[in-house]
Amino acid sequence: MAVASIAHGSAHGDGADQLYVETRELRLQGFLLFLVSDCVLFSSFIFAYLYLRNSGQGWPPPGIKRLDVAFAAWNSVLLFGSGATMHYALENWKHGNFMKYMWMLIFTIILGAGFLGGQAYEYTHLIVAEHVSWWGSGIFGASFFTLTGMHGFHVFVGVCYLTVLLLQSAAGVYTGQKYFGITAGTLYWHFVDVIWVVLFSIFYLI
Amino acid sequence: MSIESAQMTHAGGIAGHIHPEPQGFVRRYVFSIDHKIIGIQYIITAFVFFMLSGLLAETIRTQLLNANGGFVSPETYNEVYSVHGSAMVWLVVIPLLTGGFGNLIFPLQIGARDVAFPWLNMLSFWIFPVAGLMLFSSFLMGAPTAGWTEYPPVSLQGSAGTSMWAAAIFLVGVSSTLTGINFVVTLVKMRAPGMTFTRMPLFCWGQFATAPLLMIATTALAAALAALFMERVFGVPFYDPTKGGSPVLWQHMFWFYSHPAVYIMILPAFGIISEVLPTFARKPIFGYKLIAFSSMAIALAGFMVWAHHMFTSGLAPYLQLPFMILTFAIGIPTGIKIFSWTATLWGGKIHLTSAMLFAIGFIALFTCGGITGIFLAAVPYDLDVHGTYFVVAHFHYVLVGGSLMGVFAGMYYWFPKMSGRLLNETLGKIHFWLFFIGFNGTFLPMHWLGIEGMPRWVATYDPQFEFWNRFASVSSYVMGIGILVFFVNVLWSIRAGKKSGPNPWNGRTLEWMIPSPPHYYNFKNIPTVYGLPYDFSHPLPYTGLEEELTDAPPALAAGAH
Amino acid sequence: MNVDFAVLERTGAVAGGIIVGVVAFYALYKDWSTPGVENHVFKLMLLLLGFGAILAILAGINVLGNFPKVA
Amino acid sequence: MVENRAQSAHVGPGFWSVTAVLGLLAIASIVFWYWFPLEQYLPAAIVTARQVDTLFRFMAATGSALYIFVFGYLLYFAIAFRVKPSDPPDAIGVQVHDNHRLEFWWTLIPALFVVLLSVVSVKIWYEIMLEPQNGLVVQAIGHQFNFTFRYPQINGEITDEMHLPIGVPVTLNLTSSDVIHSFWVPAMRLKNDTVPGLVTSIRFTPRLTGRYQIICTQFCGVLHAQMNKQVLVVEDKASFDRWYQGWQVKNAHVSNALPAAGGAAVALTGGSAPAGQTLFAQKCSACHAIGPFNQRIVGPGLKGVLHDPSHPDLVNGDPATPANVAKILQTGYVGSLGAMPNATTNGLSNQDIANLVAYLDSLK
Repeated sequence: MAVASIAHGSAHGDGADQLYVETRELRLQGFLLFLVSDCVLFSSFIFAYLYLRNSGQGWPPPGIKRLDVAFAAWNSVLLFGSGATMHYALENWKHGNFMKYMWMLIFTIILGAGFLGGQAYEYTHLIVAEHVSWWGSGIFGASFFTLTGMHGFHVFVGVCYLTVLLLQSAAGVYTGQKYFGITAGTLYWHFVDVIWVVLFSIFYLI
Repeated sequence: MSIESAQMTHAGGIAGHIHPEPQGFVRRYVFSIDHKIIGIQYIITAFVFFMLSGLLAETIRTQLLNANGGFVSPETYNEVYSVHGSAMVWLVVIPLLTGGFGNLIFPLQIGARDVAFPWLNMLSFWIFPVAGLMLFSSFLMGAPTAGWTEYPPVSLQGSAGTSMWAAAIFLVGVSSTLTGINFVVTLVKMRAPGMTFTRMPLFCWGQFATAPLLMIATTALAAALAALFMERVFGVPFYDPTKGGSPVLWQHMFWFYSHPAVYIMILPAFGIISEVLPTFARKPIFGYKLIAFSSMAIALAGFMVWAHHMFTSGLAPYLQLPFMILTFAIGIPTGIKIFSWTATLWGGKIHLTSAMLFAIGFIALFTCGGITGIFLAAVPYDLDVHGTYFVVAHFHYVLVGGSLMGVFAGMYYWFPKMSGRLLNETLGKIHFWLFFIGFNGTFLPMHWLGIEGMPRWVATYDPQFEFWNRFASVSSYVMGIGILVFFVNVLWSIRAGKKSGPNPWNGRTLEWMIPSPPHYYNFKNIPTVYGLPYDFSHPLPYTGLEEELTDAPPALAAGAH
Repeated sequence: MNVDFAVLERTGAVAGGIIVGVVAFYALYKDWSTPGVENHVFKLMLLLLGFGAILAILAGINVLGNFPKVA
Repeated sequence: MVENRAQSAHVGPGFWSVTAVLGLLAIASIVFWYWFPLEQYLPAAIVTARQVDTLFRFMAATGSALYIFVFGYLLYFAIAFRVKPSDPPDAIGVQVHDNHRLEFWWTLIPALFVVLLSVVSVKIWYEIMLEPQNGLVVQAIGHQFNFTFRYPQINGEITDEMHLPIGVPVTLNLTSSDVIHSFWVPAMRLKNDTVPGLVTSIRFTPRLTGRYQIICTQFCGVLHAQMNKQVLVVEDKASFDRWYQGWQVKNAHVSNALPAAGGAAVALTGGSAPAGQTLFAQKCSACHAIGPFNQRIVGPGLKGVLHDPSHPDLVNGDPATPANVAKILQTGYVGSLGAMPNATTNGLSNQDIANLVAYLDSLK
């Protein structure tokens, strides 16, 4: 019961008034529903990719090499690791360990940025060395760059958001009772991670 | 859980939280965060688009007066019907029923002060007119020509407006998704104490079944549109078979949205009808629970039948049968609703007001559209009439005879809640009869035109079909005059209509318990609910409404500022 | 030269995967009985995260994604 | 409950006579749809067209019977139960919430009807799907804005009418050269889309001589409305044979390669397999997979086309040698399932052909 250990007294105490508690419920539910619809967006593109992949041209299509699994595995571990650090950032916040929270958040941002760097490296390699492009490489380029690019954009947004969280936390915007921004950031970051589990398996492992 | 959360609300929470009334014209009526104003904004904007796409419809019918056309060129004709279809679906019917009536009415009916995210609500509204203008401005650069479905590869050949179309519909989709999220949260979390799910008015059930569809299905369409846009603008191959893409992929992605979209367009109309019928028959709705649950069943099943639009598209034959049978099965909950509404009339004290006429007309026309829907679901028969005027007749019966009749019923019923005045009943009845007769004259002949061999999307046609096409065109003018009567009625009644008072129809749902138009805070005190609103022989199932129609100021809770 | 990089990447993937996997499943175990919607979602996410870590390990040791070289 | 039963015994003025009238009307409509001479308006040109008509009659009869009841009761209730001037202003209707017996029946009966309709539809669907496969194979290709037809043993394409002999099963393979069209003959009660990059087929047996309009029912471009000018002619065997031989003679010197492409044999030395692989992805992969022979997209899979002991010959009967593959690449080929464009249409230079052959040769 992590929550109980910091929320002393009733929900009315310490500035977490009834209005905040109820509004937080609404925002939480709204945010989860937003993630659901975002998930549908990814699912649609994943469906498109699998549909095109099975349309009889073989995979990878002629003229295109397999993706580099070793590098992707390493890069994925960076992102998965950032999921774990983010989880502990929220845990530490709930337990009131502010400095540990800040360090975990910083680790998360570094790992997320590292993943983006790895993806940039992979893109460059594909485009420069293997002449694979978004528009000129048939359904491979279309599905790979669209899906991973969309995911990369989500990671980028996440890194920006976590940086804002870091600054806000340093400025004392969040309190022991009112920290929905941190919860939402954690939910979003986990979501981005989990999408990558799916993308990693369908692009690199099958 | 839901009951607990409803009863949890007390003075310190959202229920007691009254925003200060916004000051100034812009904050009040333009960038308003009040759900009622936003609902009215949706309705006005959508009716403007309705007028524009109605003009496009009359252009279509005028072209088809003669077998070899001649009113506009084939290029223009193709643009006209494509924009007509897209605008009617995305800029008229969906915004009217969800953003419009949804925003305006259901927060009042569940006893809430506003929707869950008022700012988000404002955002979703303001995306909508922008997208609408984008869609209509595509005429300037060559509008899309491949119909509202825009099948590639022909849409890949279309002029620049097709990309604009994709962007515009994408934006409407974003607006719908945000609205859907907003409505689901509002309906789940913000019901008044005692307003359990099984005590919600049926209009709320209609919205509750629709909102998840808005949220989920629209996102799938967004993906399809984004891919089309990328293919057209950047040449990224998704659909072009010469580059390895698949044109059938678009059809899957498009119909995975667009079949649920059909239910987005009809479920809220079901809700409106289920409010109007008991009020004017002065008796409880027949089979409340069956109507509510069949809405949910239809919404759920709507995700599993999309391929029935693709029986001729080269779908694997073994896939056709499950889609056919599931589609037939949707007829069962729909039939239950129709029978229940008919039974609601039995033994009533029926007041044949304009709203009631439109509700009864809705049942008559929607049933016809539903039956032809069964025809189209049967694979062997669909292989005959798919892509013909039979399909055009079918979906106009469902969308115009169904959804739009529902919209008009709602307009006559809830106009007092928007303006404080009643619409003129005489003009309303003229509107109904012109519209009803004109509608049937326009779309009934299309059934046999299609069966005998007139395909869709044609600017010219075989001379043997000329008589019935002329008949349809002339009838469509009658329908158009009916709609003009409606617009005149609205414009006249806003200024000079009879004052309605809070409850002109003796309605029993919560929106009638407060003044017309309601205060910006809706309720002075959030009421407590004890039962269904449809028991006419019982006292009203609410407490806490005593001060609503008095001059007493609203009770401000501690949390208010 | 290239081969060295691949070995390095695979080693990193396996080592990192083990750490992340252990952390994810440990966190899942510790949080198992937390109440509330968001905590249920967190648990689901942790489960999938652990699954992802396992995938990364398997890819690192060439069990998954080990395709024959195409000419 | 007692109150309810009393009410249901007293169903309102004229209820049973209205029900009787509606029943008679419903029976009349069923009889009407049973006898309605559909074929007088639209001949049934193929065998299964009559089955589709049967399905239509069944749905129209039940649908209109249902509609008569719904609409009749709606009208009757709206009139019989309207509020009267003598009623007090606060008069309310009969306060009945539901009637489980009624609801049970009006759920069960539509459900049974759905089962029945499914059985009928599936049965007729099977009859359409199980038309014999071994008859005449014809190909229809959609273009903007006409169809062309290919027959076995007739060179080139026929661009005006499509002729079929009566009583002979036909397999019609449909494909498109540009966008999606749909091949519909109303008299056949049958259509299918012609999708570029796909071959779909419909099978049927003509049963009635005559000339029937062929109509495109999928929007295909600005002149879509004009794509209804061609006809399907069903005629007796003798007339068909005359027509068929006429085209054989007329097209004797037309090459099967779309536009005639000539030229000397391509020099195959210096072909680069990697370059060929890239070209294959751009030019060939829409119709050919790199897979075993039976992995068919439009044409067969081409993995090991030059090294496959079970298929020693190419599609035109020549032995599978690099030179003969190059020839097909140069001239194109027309098979029963689709047309492969020649080098000019496909934009292949001689060097490209050499590269492609080198690539195909490298697949083992």
